[in-house]
Amino acid sequence: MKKFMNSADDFLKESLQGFGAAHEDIVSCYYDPNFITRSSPTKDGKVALISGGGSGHEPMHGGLVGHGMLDAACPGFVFSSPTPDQMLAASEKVDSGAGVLFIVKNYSGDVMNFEMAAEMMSGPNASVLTNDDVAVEDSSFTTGRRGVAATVLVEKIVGSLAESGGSLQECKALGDKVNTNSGSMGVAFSSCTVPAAGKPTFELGADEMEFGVGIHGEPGRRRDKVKSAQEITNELLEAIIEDLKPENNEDILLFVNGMGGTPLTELYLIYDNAKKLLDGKNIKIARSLVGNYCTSLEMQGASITLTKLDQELVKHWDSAVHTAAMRWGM
Amino acid sequence: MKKFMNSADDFLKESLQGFGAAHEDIVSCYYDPNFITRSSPTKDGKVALISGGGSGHEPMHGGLVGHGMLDAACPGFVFSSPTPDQMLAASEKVDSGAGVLFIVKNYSGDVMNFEMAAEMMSGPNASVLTNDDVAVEDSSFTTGRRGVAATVLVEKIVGSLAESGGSLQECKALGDKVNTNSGSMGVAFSSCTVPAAGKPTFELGADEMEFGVGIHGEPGRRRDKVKSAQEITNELLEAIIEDLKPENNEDILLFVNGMGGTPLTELYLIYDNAKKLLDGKNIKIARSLVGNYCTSLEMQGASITLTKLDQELVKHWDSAVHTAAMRWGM
Amino acid sequence: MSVNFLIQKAKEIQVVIDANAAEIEKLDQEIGDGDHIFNVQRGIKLVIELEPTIKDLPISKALNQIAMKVLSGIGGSSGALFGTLFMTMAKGSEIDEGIDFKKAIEIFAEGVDAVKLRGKADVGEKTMMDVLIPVSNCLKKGLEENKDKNEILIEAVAVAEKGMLSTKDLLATKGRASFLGERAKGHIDPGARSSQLMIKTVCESVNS
Amino acid sequence: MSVNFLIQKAKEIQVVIDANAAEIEKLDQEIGDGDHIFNVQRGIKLVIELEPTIKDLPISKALNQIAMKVLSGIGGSSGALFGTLFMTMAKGSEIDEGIDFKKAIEIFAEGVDAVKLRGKADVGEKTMMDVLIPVSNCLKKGLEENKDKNEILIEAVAVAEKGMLSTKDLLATKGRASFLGERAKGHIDPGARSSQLMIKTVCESVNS
Ligand SMILES: Nc1ncnc2c1ncn2[C@@H]1O[C@H](COP(=O)(O)OP(=O)(O)O)[C@@H](O)[C@H]1O
Ligand SMILES: Nc1ncnc2c1ncn2[C@@H]1O[C@H](COP(=O)(O)OP(=O)(O)O)[C@@H](O)[C@H]1O
Ligand SMILES: [Mg+2]
Ligand SMILES: [Mg+2]
Ligand SMILES: [Mg+2]
Ligand SMILES: [Mg+2]
Repeated sequence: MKKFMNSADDFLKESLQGFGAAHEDIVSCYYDPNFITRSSPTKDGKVALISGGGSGHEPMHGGLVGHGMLDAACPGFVFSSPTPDQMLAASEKVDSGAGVLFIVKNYSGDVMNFEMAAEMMSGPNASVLTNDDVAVEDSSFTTGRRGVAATVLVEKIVGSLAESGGSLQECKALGDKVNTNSGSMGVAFSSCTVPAAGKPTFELGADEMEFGVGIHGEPGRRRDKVKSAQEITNELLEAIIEDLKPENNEDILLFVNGMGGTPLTELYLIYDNAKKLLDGKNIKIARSLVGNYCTSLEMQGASITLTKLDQELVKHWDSAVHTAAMRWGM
Repeated sequence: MKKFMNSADDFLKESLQGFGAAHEDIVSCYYDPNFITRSSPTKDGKVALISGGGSGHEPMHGGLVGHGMLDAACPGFVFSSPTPDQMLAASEKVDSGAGVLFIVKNYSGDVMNFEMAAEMMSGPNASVLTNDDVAVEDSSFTTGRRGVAATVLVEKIVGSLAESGGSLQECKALGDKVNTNSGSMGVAFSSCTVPAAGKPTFELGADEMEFGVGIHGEPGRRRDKVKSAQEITNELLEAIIEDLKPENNEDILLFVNGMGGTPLTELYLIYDNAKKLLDGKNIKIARSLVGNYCTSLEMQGASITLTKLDQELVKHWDSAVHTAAMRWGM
Repeated sequence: MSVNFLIQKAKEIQVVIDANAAEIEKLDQEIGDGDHIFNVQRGIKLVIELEPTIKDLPISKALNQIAMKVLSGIGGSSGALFGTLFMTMAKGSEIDEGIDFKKAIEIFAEGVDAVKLRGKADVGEKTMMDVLIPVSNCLKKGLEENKDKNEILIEAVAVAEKGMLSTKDLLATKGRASFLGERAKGHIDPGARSSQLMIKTVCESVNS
Repeated sequence: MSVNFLIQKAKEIQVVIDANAAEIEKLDQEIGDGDHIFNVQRGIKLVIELEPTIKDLPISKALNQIAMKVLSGIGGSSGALFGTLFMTMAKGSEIDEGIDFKKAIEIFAEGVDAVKLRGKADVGEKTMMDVLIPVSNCLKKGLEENKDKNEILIEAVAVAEKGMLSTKDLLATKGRASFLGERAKGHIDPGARSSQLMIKTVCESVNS
C-alpha cells in the first residue's frame, strides 16, 4: 500500500486537520467526537442539515458543508459509519431550534447509528435515507438499495431549500423526492485500499472490471472483462433508465462521478458517451455535474447518476452554494 | 491498461466534447485545430490570455478557461505540446486588439511551438514562461527547470489583472513575478499510462516512489523507498524553501496539488503535515489551494507549490473567477 | 459477575480475536467493506483501556460506560449492535445487587432482543443474529430445564458454532452482504464469526 | 527530386520507423515522456495521406504543405523541429526549377541550420542535432570535395549512425532529457535515433 499517511491511526485526524486549516473560512473541525460544521453559526429558524458516513468518500460529506448545503458532517473511520455521539455533538452545535434533518446513506451501520442518535435527541428531527444505487435489487424484505452519489445532489438541493427557510418537513419531503427521482450505478477498474487493512479490498485481473461496484469496494452485479467506455456507459445508463423510466423529452441532471483514482479527462469522456446515448433517447440533459464527489478512496472507477428534474429541483440546484468542494453564485 | 476510452485516437476528442458539453455555459470547444475559448467573446481592450500544453494535465488548462482566468486553451495530444496552428486559431478568436499573452510551461516542445506561433502572428503578443519545478537543477546553458503546478497560479493571478484592464506588458510582468516567486516539487507513487502507449511510462516497485517526478512521468531526482507523509512533505518543502528563501513571517500561498490518482483525503493530510513544518519555520500560510489541478493522467502522487505573496498577488488571487475547475466570487 | 470479570473476559477475547484477525478481515472483504475486524479490535481495545476508570464502579455504571465506549468507539453496524447489547444489559434491573449465572443469562437475552429490534434482522438473514439468537435461546432453555451450568455453556458454544457456520450458505437480506445477492453465498458472515468467537471465549472461560 | 519521390521516401521511412517503434518508444520513456514514437508515426502517416492533394503541385508548394502538416500534426519538440526543417526546405530558392543532388543537399543544410536556430541546440547536447548537424556537414563537405554521390551517401549513413550512438553517453542540456541530469546518461536520444533511421532510409534508397 502506498498512501500519503503517517499511520493508519492518525490518517483521519490529520486529514481532517488539513481540511479544516485549508478551509477555515468555510468550516470548523471538532475532534473527539469528530465533526465538521460551518464556520458561522446556523441562522435562527433555519433547519440544520447534518450528514455523515464512513470516511473515504471525500469530498462527501465534509467538503459539502457550507452555505447552501450542509450545516455539519460527521465522518466515521474509513468506511465505518459514524457513531451517535458524533451526531449528537454536531446537532447540539448547529441546531438553531428549527430542527435537524439527517441525510443518511442506506447502509445498516449508518441507518442504525443515525437512528440511535435520533432517539437520543430531544429536539425535532427527521431523516432522509438515500438509496439510489440501481445495481442492487430492491426489496422491502432486505436492507434495500445502497445510497451512493445521489446523496450529493440531495444535499445540494435540500440545502438550498433549508437556506431559503423551508421547514423540517418540507426539507425532508424534498430530500425524499430527489432520492426517488435519482438512480446511480458504478463500475470499478481497481480496488481501493483501506489504510488500516494495508492491502486492496478486492483483486481484479489486469483486464477485469467490477460492474455495479459499491462505494466501499463491495462487489457489484458481476465481474466482467473491461469494455469500451461507450459500452460501459451504455450499460450503466440502461440500468438507470430502466429503473427511473424518464419520459420522452424529460429534463434530467447528468452526474458523472469519479471514484477517486480516475482522472477528469476520462470522466468527461464518459459524459460525452452518455450524452450520445441520452440524445438518442430524447432525454434532455438540463444540468450537469462532473467530478470526484462521492469517492471510494483511490479506487479507479466512475459512476453515473441521473436525476429527473422539475422546476423546483432546478431552482434549488442553481441557487448559490459555498462549500469546499462545490461553489457557485457566491 | 484500464481507462474509460474507446480508442487512443478518439480519447482526446471525446473528452473535449464531453468537457464542452458539460460546461457550455463557460466554454466553447473547437476542433481541427483543437482549442477551447470562453463561451462569450473577449471584451474590447482586454488582453487575451492563452495557455496550452500537452493533454493529460486536466483540469489544466481547459478547466481554467473562463472569467478571471484564461481566454483560451490549446490542448495538444496527451503529453505532446500543441502546434502553432492551434495557437493561431485561438488567438484569432480571442484577440480583441489588446494583444495576446501566452502562458507556456518550460518544455522544449511547448516553447518552440508557442514561439513559432508568436512569430507567425501579426498582432502584439508576449509570453510568460513558467519554470517552478525545483526538482531540476537550473542553468542558463540548459533547457532549465520544468514548468509545473505554479502555472495554475500564474493563470489565476494574471487572469485577474487582465480582467481588470492590465496592459499586455503589465500582464507579462505580473506573470513573470508570480513565476519567480513560486517553487514546486512533486513525488509519484505510481506511473501514468499514456493511452497511445497502453502501458505505464515507468515502473515502480511496490515500496518505491519517484522523488521530484515530472508531470509527464519523467524521472525525478531519485528513486527511493516510500516514506511517511511527514517525511515526504518535509523533503519537498525543504527543497522549495531552499530555492525560494521566504523571509521570516512572510505570507505564502500553499498549494497541495494531486497528480490525478490521489484522493483528496491524502492531499489534505499533506496540507496538515506541510502546515506543521511551515508553522515551525514562521512561514505564514495566507492563502491555500488543495486539489487535483495540474495532473499527470491517473498518476498517484502529489506536488507542493509555495508562492510568496504580496498585496498585489493576494488581491488578484482573491478576485472573482468562473471556470470549470476554479470558481469563486461569482 | 464483577467489573473485574468483564475486563478479564475482554482481555481474553482480545487474544482470540487477534489470533483470528486475518480470517475475519477476509470475511468482511469478501461480502462487506473489510472494516469489521478493525471495528471489533478497536472496540475491545477501548473497553480494556476503561479498566482504571470503571474498576471501582457499580456494575450497572461500568456496563453503561462499556456500552457507551462500544457505541462511540466502533462505528458501523457492529458498533450500533454491540452498543445496543451492552446498553440494554446495563439497564437490567437490580444488577448492582449481584449478577449470578441466571441473571447473566437474563440480561444477555434482553440485550439480544434489543439488538434484534435495532437491526430488524432475525435468524436466517446471514448476520450475527444467526449466532446471538440461537445462543440466547439455548441459554434460556438450559435455565428453564434446570440443566447443569457447564452443560449449558458447552451447548451454547456448540450452538454458536452451528449458527456461525449456517451463515455460509445463506442469502443475506440484512447488512452490506445483502447487496451481493447470490454472490454472498458460500461466505461466512464476519459479524457471526466474531460474535461466535466472543461467546466461545466467554463460555469456555467460565466453564473451567 | 519530385513530389512523388518525397511521398515514396515517406512510405519507406514509415516501414523502417514502424519496424523500430518499440525501441524508439522505450528511448523516450526512459529519458523523455514516451510520446516521440507516436509523434513521428502520426507525422509520417499524415504526410503520406497528403499524396492525392499534393501530387500535382510544384515541389515548393508540396514541400510547404508537407511542412505545415508536420508542424500542425505532430506537436512536441519534434513537430516544431521537423516542421522547421521542411518549412525552410520549401523556401529554398528556385527549387521549382528542379532539385538535383547538389540542390537537395543545399536546402537540407539550410533546413538543418534553421532547426539549430529554432532549438538553440548544437552538437553535444544529446538531441537530434547530434545526427542532423554532422550529416549536413558531411554532405556539404562531400560536395565541396567533389566526391562521388554514392560515396557521400554511404558516408552520411555512417555519420548519422555515429552521431546517434554518440548521444548515449552525453549529458543532455536541451530537451526533456536535460531534466534528468546524470540519469540520462547511458540512454540514446529518441530524436537522434528516429532522425538517423530516416536519414539512413533515404540515403540508402537513393544510393541503390
Ligand atoms: N441489520 C443487521 N442486523 C444484525 N446484524 C447486522 C445487521 N447489519 C449488519 N449486521 C452485522 O454486522 C456485521 C458487519 O459489521 P461491520 O463490518 O463492523 O459494519 P459495517 O457493515 O457497517 O461495515 C455483519 O457481518 C453482520 O453480522
Ligand atoms: N531544443 C532542442 N533542439 C533540438 N532537438 C531537440 C530539442 N528539444 C528536443 N529535441 C529533440 O526532440 C526529441 C523529443 O521529441 P518528442 O518526444 O516528439 O517531443 P517532446 O520532447 O516534446 O515530448 C528529443 O529526443 C530530441 O532529439
Ligand atoms: Mg463499514
Ligand atoms: Mg511530449
Ligand atoms: Mg464492514
Ligand atoms: Mg517526447
